[in-house]
Amino acid sequence: AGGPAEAATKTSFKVAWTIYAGWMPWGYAVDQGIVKKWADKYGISIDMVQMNDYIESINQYTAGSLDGVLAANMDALTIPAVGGVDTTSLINGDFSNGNDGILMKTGKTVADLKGAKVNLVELSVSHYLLARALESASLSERDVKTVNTSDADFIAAYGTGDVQAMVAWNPALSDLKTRKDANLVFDSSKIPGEIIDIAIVNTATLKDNPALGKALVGAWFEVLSIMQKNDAAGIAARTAMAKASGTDLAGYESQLATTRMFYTPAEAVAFTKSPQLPETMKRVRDFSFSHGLLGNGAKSADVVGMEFPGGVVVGDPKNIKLRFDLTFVEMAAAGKL
Amino acid sequence: MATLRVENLWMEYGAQTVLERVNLDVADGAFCALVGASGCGKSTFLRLLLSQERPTRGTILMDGQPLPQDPGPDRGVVFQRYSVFPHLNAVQNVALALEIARAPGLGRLFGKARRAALSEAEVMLADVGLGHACGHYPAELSGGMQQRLAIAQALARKPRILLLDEPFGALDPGTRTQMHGLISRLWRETGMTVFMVTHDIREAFALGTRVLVFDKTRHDPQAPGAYGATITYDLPVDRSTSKVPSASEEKSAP
Amino acid sequence: MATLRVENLWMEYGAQTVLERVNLDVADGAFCALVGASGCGKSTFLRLLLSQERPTRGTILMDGQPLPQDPGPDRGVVFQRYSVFPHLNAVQNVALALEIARAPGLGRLFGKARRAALSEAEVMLADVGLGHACGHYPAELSGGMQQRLAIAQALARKPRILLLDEPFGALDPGTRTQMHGLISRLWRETGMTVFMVTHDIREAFALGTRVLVFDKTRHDPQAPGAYGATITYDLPVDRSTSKVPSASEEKSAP
Amino acid sequence: MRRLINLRPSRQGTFFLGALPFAIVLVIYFVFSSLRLAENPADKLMPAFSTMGEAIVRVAAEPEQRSGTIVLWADTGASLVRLALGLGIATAIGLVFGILNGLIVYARVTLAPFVGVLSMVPPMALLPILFIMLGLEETSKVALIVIGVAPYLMRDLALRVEELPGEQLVKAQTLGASTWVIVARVVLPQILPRLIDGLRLSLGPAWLFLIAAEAIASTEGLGYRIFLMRRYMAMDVILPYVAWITFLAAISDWVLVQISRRAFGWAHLGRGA
Amino acid sequence: MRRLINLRPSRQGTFFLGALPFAIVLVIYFVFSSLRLAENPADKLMPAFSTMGEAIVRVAAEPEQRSGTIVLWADTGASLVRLALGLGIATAIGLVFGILNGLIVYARVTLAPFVGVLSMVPPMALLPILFIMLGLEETSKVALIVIGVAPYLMRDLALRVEELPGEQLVKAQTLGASTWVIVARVVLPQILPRLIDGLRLSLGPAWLFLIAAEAIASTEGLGYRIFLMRRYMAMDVILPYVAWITFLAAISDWVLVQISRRAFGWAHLGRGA
Ligand SMILES: Nc1ncnc2c1ncn2[C@@H]1O[C@H](COP(=O)(O)OP(=O)(O)OP(=O)(O)O)[C@@H](O)[C@H]1O
Ligand SMILES: Nc1ncnc2c1ncn2[C@@H]1O[C@H](COP(=O)(O)OP(=O)(O)OP(=O)(O)O)[C@@H](O)[C@H]1O
Ligand SMILES: [Mg+2]
Ligand SMILES: [Mg+2]
Repeated sequence: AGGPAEAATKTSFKVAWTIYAGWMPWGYAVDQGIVKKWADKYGISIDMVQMNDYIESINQYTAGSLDGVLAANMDALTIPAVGGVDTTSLINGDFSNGNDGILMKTGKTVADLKGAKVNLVELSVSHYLLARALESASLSERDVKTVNTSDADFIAAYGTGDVQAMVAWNPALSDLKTRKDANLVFDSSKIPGEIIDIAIVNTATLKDNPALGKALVGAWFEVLSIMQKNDAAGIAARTAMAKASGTDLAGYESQLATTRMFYTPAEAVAFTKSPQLPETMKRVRDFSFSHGLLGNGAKSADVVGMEFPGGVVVGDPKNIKLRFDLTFVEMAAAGKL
Repeated sequence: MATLRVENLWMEYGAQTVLERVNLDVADGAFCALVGASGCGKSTFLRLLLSQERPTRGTILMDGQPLPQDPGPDRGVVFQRYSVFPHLNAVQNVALALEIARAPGLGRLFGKARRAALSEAEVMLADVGLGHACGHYPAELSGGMQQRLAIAQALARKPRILLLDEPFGALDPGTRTQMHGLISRLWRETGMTVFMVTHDIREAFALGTRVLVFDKTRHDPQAPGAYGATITYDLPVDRSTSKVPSASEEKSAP
Repeated sequence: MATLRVENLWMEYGAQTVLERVNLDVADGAFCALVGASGCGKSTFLRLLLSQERPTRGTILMDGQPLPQDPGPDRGVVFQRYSVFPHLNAVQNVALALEIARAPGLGRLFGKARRAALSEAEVMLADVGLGHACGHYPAELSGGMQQRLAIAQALARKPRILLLDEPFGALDPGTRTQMHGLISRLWRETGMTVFMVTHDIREAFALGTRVLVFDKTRHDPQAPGAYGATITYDLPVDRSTSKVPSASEEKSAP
Repeated sequence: MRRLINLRPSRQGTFFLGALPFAIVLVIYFVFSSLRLAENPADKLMPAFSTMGEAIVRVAAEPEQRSGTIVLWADTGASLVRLALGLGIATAIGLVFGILNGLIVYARVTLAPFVGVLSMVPPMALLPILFIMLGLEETSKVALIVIGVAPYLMRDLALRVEELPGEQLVKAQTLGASTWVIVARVVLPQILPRLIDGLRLSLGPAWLFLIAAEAIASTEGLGYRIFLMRRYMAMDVILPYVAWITFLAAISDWVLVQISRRAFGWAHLGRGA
Repeated sequence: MRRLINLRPSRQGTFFLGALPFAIVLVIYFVFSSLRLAENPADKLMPAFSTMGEAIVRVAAEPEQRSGTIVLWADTGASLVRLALGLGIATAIGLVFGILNGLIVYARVTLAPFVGVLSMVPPMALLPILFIMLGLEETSKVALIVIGVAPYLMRDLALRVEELPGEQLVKAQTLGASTWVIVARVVLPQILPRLIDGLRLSLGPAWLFLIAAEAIASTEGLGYRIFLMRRYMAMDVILPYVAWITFLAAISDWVLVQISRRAFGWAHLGRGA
């Protein structure tokens, strides 16, 4: 398959997106021809494919059949970067600010999790959230029993007597919160900025084809500027996104409320430049290492290097595989796209 | 052991009439030999006597009562094919008949009773000349051997009426004579009523007390299926004066 | 149309010896009738002549050459069972033989050629008395009708050697006489070499130019499978002086 | 007393008895649904029939704003095309290799162990590799159906070919038939009815694989919609979709039976014939 | 020239030909894996055999830090128990209803349409209802296997029972057999070999459903591990796991064949016998 390996200059690219509150603008951008408009502007074509299975989209990217994909920061590190695919985070789109949460049926606080069985998607950002929650109550993962549960079945699973606690994300989370037997004991708003949704592309492809970066970033911020407004166009955009994600406007807006979107390039730049980002990624990396996610043979947490704006490097500087790059967002901020 | 009365029997398969206006009265202990052209409906007639199929018209009375609607142990049968059970070896096939007779609930005997049934079955197999093939499965037997096995199995249950569909067609003259002797003996001993389809007229007259000839009386060359066969001749055999050579004489014919 | 020579033939199934030391020389155009007790190995012998199975020892020569390793159109056969194709009706079954002969590549004729084959097949079916059953599938035919269909099918290909395994066993005397006539005529016309297994000694002598009797010469009562059968008698039939009644006379016997 | 095995119900009896289990299931659903809804009117798991009715009208009669298509028909069309392609290819493969493996010993010893092992590989576990080899578009969805169904058809048909009486093959040879003619005129026509039986038994698995493939990468299709709705547990849409899929599969099954009856009458001429 | 259908390879030939396709697949994998690794040594998709070897040692020989168990054996044990239970129950159901539907017309007209439709329902789509009824633990996993496999076994066995020559059933009745005795002594023993064939064809689907069930909520099992490893595309573990599952299934298949040969010798006495 014509993967990014044979990079060089090419004119058609394939980027996958999956259904998630913070990523619905991409679908709208495709439907409205905004992606095509920007691609045409730079003389390329971009095929934005929708996939249902989030993990499969990242695997496809890692295997080389996609040029870019939307991912959570932790998954960008543990799958493509660890898999030797030099990856650039093009856009820090948003972070989860309550989109992920821990629910308990009887307990009221994180401390009540001690000894409980927790249903969650193991080795995902939910797992990370759980680890951070336990940490905040001076507990460790040994104090709970995790049960791997498919995200498609959160709601059905919670309805059974076998679930005591669950880590879930939206849209299931907001649905579950309305249940009488669901107490939210912790959510991602307690660790703001740690669960980040990013658009990643293959570094070599991007280097050889800066047009791809320009077109994606340009399209993204154009959609955001439309949907952000409360005028007719904005409401229409949000309604369309709601429909595409299988809910209605109110439902979608409640999901957006717990998603901290960076609506302008400036906000994204500020977040990416802040010294908190390397710290966050270090934490994520340590969590990943302790769970064997940096490759089963990894000797230390430092095997994979990550580069941040301003030349900050975390991990092995000779093996940098994940780069937070601001070139294109800064161009957008400067209105140069 | 049972009388049989057939009244105005018709059998049709769709548009094809196979049997028509068949009337018959058979006394207790008769030995009826059925002969007739191939495809004229002899096997069909046996299937009707067996309650395997239902006549389109007419009635069959057994001992004055309408025939039971199901086949049962009162009427034993040896079919032209598929008469033995492929998953049981020869002795098990015969013993099955004894097991069902003695344990109608489970259909299975255990321990001493089972061993007794098996050794009785071996004796019956020896009677039909299969003493050496007790352990063989039907697939390992020749055509004639399968047919003899089927006969042993049907006789094991000592039915009141025995229906035989060309039972000796695949046997060599020696074995056939032996089987004639066996059937005659058992018929005399048990007094059962026998219906036997055969193509061997000699055999029909040698064994039967009555020979029933099936044939069509009407024929429409344009529609060969329009008319059915019926019993055209019903010949009583007076054994003392019969001029037909008896089956055992046949052996020395050539 | 072909000579056949069998030299010191043995056939064993595992520990069971079925045939042993069979030697035979058959002239071109002979009509061999094979008789012998049920289960003695007659069908097995035909399977060997057909190349369906390989002898454990010994050789078979056809026209002086080793028998081809595969069955072929030089040797036609009518088996005891499974001889016709259940998915073709009677006329299609016979026409198939013609179609394969005339279009060996596709095995299928079209248009006029196909219609010609079908009407030839109908004539052949009429020859065996199945003219009215052309459109019937084998499952709709009686046992004897299936057997006649198989004969028509085998003859359609005009083989040099014809192997018949109890072909007339399931036929009524009338039809049987007709079939005897048919086979005799075709045998004389084509000059083919015929091997026919039969249990009817009369039939063997009436049709055959030679009667081969299969039997065991040695017997071990402890191990019935230890010894096989062989050809114990090889009787030439001199038709002019034969005292056995001919097949057509038999009809009027009773 | 008559034996159970000899009893035959009347025409009406047949219809009534056949409808009975369906009626029972509907009643059970209605009872449990009512109980749950009495407790929690917003219960999503077992929506009332009326709620489902509304959902059906929404997906089956009202065009979607965005694309202007009617969701249910668009989904159905997309899924049926994939299914037909997948089953068609699987049938062709199954037929060719089934006959080959059943008839020709050399083919059997070469392919049968491999096909046997292949049929044991859980296809879902290899989906990533499949998507990478065949792309994210239609090809890989069709391929998953083929991979899921073909080995079964192949093995089943091979078993059936092996069951043909050896006498038939010998007989055909004595009529002068080459291997090819035997295949075309003896083997193929006799296993076609069985192929239809095999296809009928494969319809369930085929839908399963289709749904699995659509759940991973797709933008329309019945499986896609079910998967999308599962996130919200919108059973008012899911259940009618499941019923619709079941109906489509049952109709296909019925059509196959009719084809078999019409085209292969000889195979239905009665037991053991 | 001899006909293809009459040719039989030698013993060695059989072995060599059977091994050939496997060897070809291994070589193809090796070539593509090497190509990918030459480009990106950390490639996750097609790890080198050596990498997989290390992964195997890690999961099969070294206890896991967190739980102290050896992952592969714990997973295998858990999965096999579920599989055995699921297949056992499905077999029992399939046998009882297969015989019932095949033999007794009243049962057939009542149940066959329902079972036919039931077998078309995509089980995955009804998982939520299954959970609520049976909970998240073992019961629902076993139930999914049963739901996935039993309808097939049932329909397949019913077809086979219907294929028994009618003469046999009549013959048994003339020996005085009641319906029950016919089942026990004529029908059951004759369809047991076919049950084994059906089970063999069900092994693939059974594993499929097991893996699907384990993906939903579990803490161990081969399917659980595969899905967990998919979270970070650890193909070096997934591929050996898939190979292991395939091996286990192939072994079960072989065992079933042996059982059939030993216990039902009569069914293997040659074609059409
Ligand atoms: N199930 C069926 N459907 C249609 N026709 C049938 C069926 N069974 C038998 N027949 C027809 O009924 C007629 C009589 O068949 P039957 O088997 O009773 O003949 P038969 O006298 O036993 O012949 P044979 O001596 O050759 O065995 C035949 O013409 C046959 O084609
Ligand atoms: N495949 C086989 N395996 C084992 N034994 C067999 C096999 N085929 C035939 N036999 C045995 O070989 C012997 C001869 O069988 P064959 O069918 O040749 O007899 P036959 O002379 O044709 O008998 P009939 O006149 O009854 O048809 C029988 O004892 C039979 O049990
Ligand atoms: Mg008959
Ligand atoms: Mg024979």
